[in-house]
Amino acid sequence: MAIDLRYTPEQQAFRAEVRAWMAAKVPKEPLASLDTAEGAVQHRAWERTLNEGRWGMVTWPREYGGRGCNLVEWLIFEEEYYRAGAPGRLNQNGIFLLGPTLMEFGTPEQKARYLPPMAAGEEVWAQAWSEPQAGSDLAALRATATREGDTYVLRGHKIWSSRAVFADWAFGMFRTDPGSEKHKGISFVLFPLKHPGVRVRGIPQIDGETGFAEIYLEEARVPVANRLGAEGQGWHIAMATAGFERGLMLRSPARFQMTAKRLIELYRRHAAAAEPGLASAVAQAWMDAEAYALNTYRTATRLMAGGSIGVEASLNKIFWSELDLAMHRAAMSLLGARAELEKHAPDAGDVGNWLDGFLFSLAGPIYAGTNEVQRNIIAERLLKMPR
Amino acid sequence: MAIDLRYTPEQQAFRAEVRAWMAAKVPKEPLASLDTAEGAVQHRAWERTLNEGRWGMVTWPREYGGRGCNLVEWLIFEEEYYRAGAPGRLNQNGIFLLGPTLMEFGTPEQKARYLPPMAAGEEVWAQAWSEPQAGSDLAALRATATREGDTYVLRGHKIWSSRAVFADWAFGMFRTDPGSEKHKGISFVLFPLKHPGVRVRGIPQIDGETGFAEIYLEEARVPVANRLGAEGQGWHIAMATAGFERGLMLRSPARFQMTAKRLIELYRRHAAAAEPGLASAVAQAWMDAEAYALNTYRTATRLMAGGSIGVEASLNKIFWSELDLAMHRAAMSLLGARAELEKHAPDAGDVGNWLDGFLFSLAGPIYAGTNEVQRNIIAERLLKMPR
Amino acid sequence: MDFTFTEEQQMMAGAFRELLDDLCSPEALRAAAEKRGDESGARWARIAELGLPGVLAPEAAGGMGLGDTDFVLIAEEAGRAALPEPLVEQAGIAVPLLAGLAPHAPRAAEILAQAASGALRVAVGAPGNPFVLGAAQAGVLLLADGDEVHLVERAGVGLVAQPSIDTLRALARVEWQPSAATRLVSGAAGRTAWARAFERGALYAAAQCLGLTQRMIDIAVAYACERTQFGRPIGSYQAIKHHLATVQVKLEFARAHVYAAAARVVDADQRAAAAVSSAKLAAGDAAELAARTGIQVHGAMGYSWEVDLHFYMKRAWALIGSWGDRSFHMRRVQSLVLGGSLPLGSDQTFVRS
Amino acid sequence: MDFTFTEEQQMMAGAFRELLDDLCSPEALRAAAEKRGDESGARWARIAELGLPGVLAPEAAGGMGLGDTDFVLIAEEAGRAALPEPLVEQAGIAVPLLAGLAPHAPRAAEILAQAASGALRVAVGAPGNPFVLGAAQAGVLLLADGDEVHLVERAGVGLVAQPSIDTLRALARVEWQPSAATRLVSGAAGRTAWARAFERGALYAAAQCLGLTQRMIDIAVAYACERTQFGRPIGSYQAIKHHLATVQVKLEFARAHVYAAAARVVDADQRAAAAVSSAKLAAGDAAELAARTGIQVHGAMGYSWEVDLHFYMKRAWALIGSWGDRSFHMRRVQSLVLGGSLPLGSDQTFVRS
Repeated sequence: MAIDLRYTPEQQAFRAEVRAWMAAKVPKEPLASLDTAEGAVQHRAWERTLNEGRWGMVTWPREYGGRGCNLVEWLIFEEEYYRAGAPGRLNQNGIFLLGPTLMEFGTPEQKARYLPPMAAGEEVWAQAWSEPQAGSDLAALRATATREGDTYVLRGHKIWSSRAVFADWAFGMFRTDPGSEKHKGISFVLFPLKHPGVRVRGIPQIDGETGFAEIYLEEARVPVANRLGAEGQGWHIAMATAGFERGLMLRSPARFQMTAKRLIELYRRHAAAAEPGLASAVAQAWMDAEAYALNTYRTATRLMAGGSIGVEASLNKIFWSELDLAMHRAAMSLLGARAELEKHAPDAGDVGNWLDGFLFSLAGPIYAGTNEVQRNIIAERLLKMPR
Repeated sequence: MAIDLRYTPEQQAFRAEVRAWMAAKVPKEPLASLDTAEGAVQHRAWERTLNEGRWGMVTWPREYGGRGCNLVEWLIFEEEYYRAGAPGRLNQNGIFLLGPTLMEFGTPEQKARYLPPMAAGEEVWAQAWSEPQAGSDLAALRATATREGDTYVLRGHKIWSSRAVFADWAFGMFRTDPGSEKHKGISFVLFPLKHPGVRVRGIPQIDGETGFAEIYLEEARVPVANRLGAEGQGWHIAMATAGFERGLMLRSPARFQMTAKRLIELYRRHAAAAEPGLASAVAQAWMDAEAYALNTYRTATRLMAGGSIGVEASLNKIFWSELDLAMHRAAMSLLGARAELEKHAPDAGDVGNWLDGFLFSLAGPIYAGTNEVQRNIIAERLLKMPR
Repeated sequence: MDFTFTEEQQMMAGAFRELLDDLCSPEALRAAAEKRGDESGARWARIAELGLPGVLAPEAAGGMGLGDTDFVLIAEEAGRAALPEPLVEQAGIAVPLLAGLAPHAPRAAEILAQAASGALRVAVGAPGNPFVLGAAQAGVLLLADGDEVHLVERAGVGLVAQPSIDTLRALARVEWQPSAATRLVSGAAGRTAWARAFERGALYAAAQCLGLTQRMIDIAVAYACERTQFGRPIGSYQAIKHHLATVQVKLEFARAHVYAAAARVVDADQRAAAAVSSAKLAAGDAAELAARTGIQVHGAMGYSWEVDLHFYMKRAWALIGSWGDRSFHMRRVQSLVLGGSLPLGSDQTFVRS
Repeated sequence: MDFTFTEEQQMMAGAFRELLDDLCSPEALRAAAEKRGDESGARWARIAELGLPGVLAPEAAGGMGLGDTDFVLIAEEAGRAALPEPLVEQAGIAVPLLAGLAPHAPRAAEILAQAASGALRVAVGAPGNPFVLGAAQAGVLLLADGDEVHLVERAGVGLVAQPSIDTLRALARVEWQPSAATRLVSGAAGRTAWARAFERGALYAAAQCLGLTQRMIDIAVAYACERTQFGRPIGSYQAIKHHLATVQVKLEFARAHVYAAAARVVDADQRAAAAVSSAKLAAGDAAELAARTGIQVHGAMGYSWEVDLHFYMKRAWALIGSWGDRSFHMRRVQSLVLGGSLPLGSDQTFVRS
């Protein structure tokens, strides 16, 4: 039997180490939302604390602030992180998206420059993917980077930049070849947000927060050295980043298993009044969260044995986004008349963060490539159906 | 208050009349399947009995064998028909599809020739819509009707002709203009099935019966008078027929309300072992069957007040086909280990016709225009979305 | 047997719709949301001018003397507009509650005309709802103490505001002391009054969900026709079309339930209960799907406060949990239908006791 | 921690797949269906030559001495081929049941080697299944009388055939008399033996559903790429693509459950029960959706006996109801997970007692 679903003694020891550290360091009170000014400060402080324990990004090499952990150790770390109720990661655009991209496409200088402060949470990153006329259709982008000697002059309008309001840096795609169309002539450029010619405007959200922003680039000048990869290679790099976004790291199974556990606890409190279908919905949520965890371990150990990740990323994306939505819909049903209350309402009862989570889960099928696009990818690349 | 959901005394009397007649005449034992030779004979006899009571097609004018009933009376008739467990209608392609089409497009001679024996069940009709390369895309049809004086010579290959194995006549579309493409140059022609040059071959089905057939037309000669409407008007007429197919008459609400009632009885027998979600699925089925009935009365009384039916037909088609599928899936779940048994198995228990119904319900989203096509129609015609 | 609305009914609803297009523009809603529940007296006055608070009041009390199948279209329009003021609760629940009690309770009779004209704002705290809508803005409140119906001045109660995600809804828990002086009726009369009020509450929440669903479809369709991706309007893609068509199907059949429930809510029998629960579930499910689909169609844009969609989504979520949540109504249907107390069969659909 | 199959495991499954492509061609299945359960001795002999009946038998009994994570891929291939012969039931259930009893029951030990070589056909009538598969073709039957396990000669029982819609499955109710002479074990030993047999039955039914799902997807994709409508292959339409992609997602995550359940079915504890039920539900649901989607994609063609799809659909429906139907497994998960007996949390997923 090659399949052996047991942790090694080393893995068990690693779990114990993470658990002990988290028990000692995780703030006892929840931090303010990381999409508020107050919350951003608190979360930066937490990232510093994490980095002091060298837990900023455990899978990275030690030279960049990591621990060189393998994927199973990463999964264990995440399980303990969620188990401890530790804060959300302010810098997730950096550590989960740009980090792996830099690791693959960056020069040694770029890695040394950007990765350590990223792991340490000293430089917080935003993504600058979408433009008003380029959403799912990223190839329609219009923002330009005009070369003048060793400088790029950035012009354009980026939108739906998550976290940009409180971030330091952003990464995005720009046309470096002005006559180019679609996927060609695009380069991948890093730029600071507090910089002449860069203006960030928060987008008021339906929950009143500003997790998204627009970025206006009006002749912002950055060194050519800020380009990742070759000129014109931007699309290729961005697709790799999007793969990381959908792939293994962004949504660790522990997150959904924790939601499933909370949902079961909620169900138990409301079981007497719940319509019977909810019992099945909640049990299904638990099974699906387990399936996502099992499948992630399956992929992780396959990758550790030298495999590579492809269309699985699209399968994962659809599965976790629909699971997350289903869990939050069930929670809203269980909360009944209180589901509409904001969490600070006097009679909010056990509403907690369920409403915030529900709003966020509605976006699951949209971001990181809409589920419609993912289904096209599965049909065309895995099932080989005609375009 | 204009909305008044009460039957008039006349409508109540009509119901009583139907109920009394059905109680006296409906066969006590179920007939053999109408897709078998034995069943076809039995069902023809039943159609004769129905016609003796002048119940063949109650909404038709008396001169064609009907009673001139309005739509509410038709709904009442159908409710009592299903309540009595009366046999399926062997001639449904005639009475529900071709009948209304003849009424709208036929000459007085054609109506007088075809409608009375249709109502009487003396001439049983099959449809000949599809061809091997023309399914949802009917406009791709290739069968031809070549005019020679007062005669059409029919050539081609029709498929998925429901009921054709045991029918007398068929109606279908043929290209009368050999150089035409798509919707143009098509005519609507009636032809006998027991006729030189017409060969019918039953298609073995997955349940072992032959509800479908192929029709090979090898220089079959019919009079030009068999054409319905003008030459080249076939597409227009066929679209009207398809509207009747999806519209009010083919699937009367009583049918689904009867299935919902049987499902509830099945549920009650299996409730102790059923997973809780099935209680909600069964209750939902009852509500949806009621919704379909209510909505049909809504449409019927609107039509009686002079309205017309349009995209509602597509909404109806999607709703009843999904309802029927949901009910039969729930029944299969309730039957558990016995769901796979054929109804004549010694230990079939209460399997009854559920498995047959389940197979048939799987086709619901396909025939009478696939639900995908119906959704396109709703989006484009009702919601005015771009093609 | 007639299941069509009259021309007059459609005209009245049409006139209200035109008024609401004016009164509840996105700008007006945005302004109201910032005041969080401090509703516009001007908007209420314009609505009262149309006589709408008194649709269900007898003509003798200055009302229109109409029935639930008249008001159901009004409630639908209020939903479609995400009207901030609780017209539906006043006209659809409080006024018929007062009208029903008036013969037995002089104080109910006294205020009925004022309630029907809209001069007096009446909030309702019915059994089954933990919070009261519009209590802060009301002149009087109708409150439940067990089966009893009490009429209490606004000044005589304490309010604990309960912020809703729908910032156009002013919800509160009411702290008060019942007394003989506040009691209108008790016992069976009170129980029946509250039961009818609850059924109307659920019915009109369902009617609002119809309007909300239609509005969310309309917004999503407009966006899908305008927004282009990969060189085509996104509304030309089959996936988007099919999602929206699916919502439209749900809406159409929810309408049948809601209008039928309106025609029988007065019966207050088991079959009316099944009809109202079916209506609430069908319309709520349609609205829930419309909200989800609306967000999907809009993409990230759906999260922006600048896009109007959120007003209607939030109202839908709020109404789905009010006047009996999904579990309450589903369990009630199950108890009636699976439990065996309701006779089954197609000849039973229109039976009335 | 390793969740990958070895090259040897994949090679054995691959060899079996190649054999089945030959033995279970559509023509072969059509021929078998006409004989309705009179299986081909020739096909069984070819499979036995590969040693597959003995995968789970100890090497001392002439078996391969392998485990459930080896056999799970074999069961998947049997499903993919809609194999008419009950190899999965013999090799996956009967043989490990006999092997487990052999130390305590000399008669079990006696026939184990014959069962493992395939020379003797063994059918299993386990608690929870009303019928026995392949009883008519078996030499002996393992039957339950309460907790007791009995071994009975085919000649010693009466069979009442129960025609299944899957004409490749020969089902029967078995009429028989238990006696001291037929009893292998009783009491706790019997209970444990049957519990393990039932879990393996459910696990391997789930594994077959994986194979069936993959096959139905493959058939539908092939048809969608070939069939044209409105001038394009129907597989180029978004609606068709998205339907099939949705099935593929369900399949992928069902695999995770089934393979994990294979690794822990031997534990026979609460967590194994939850794993097996999750696997059975996930794989059954995937197969059910694949069948429905397959029919939708094929249109009327899916109803034709000439199209192969129906063999796999029918097998899927049969397996979904066998070894615990959907209700049984869902209720078991609810009892474990909602009822509170199973500790929850991501650190519990791989815990073994």
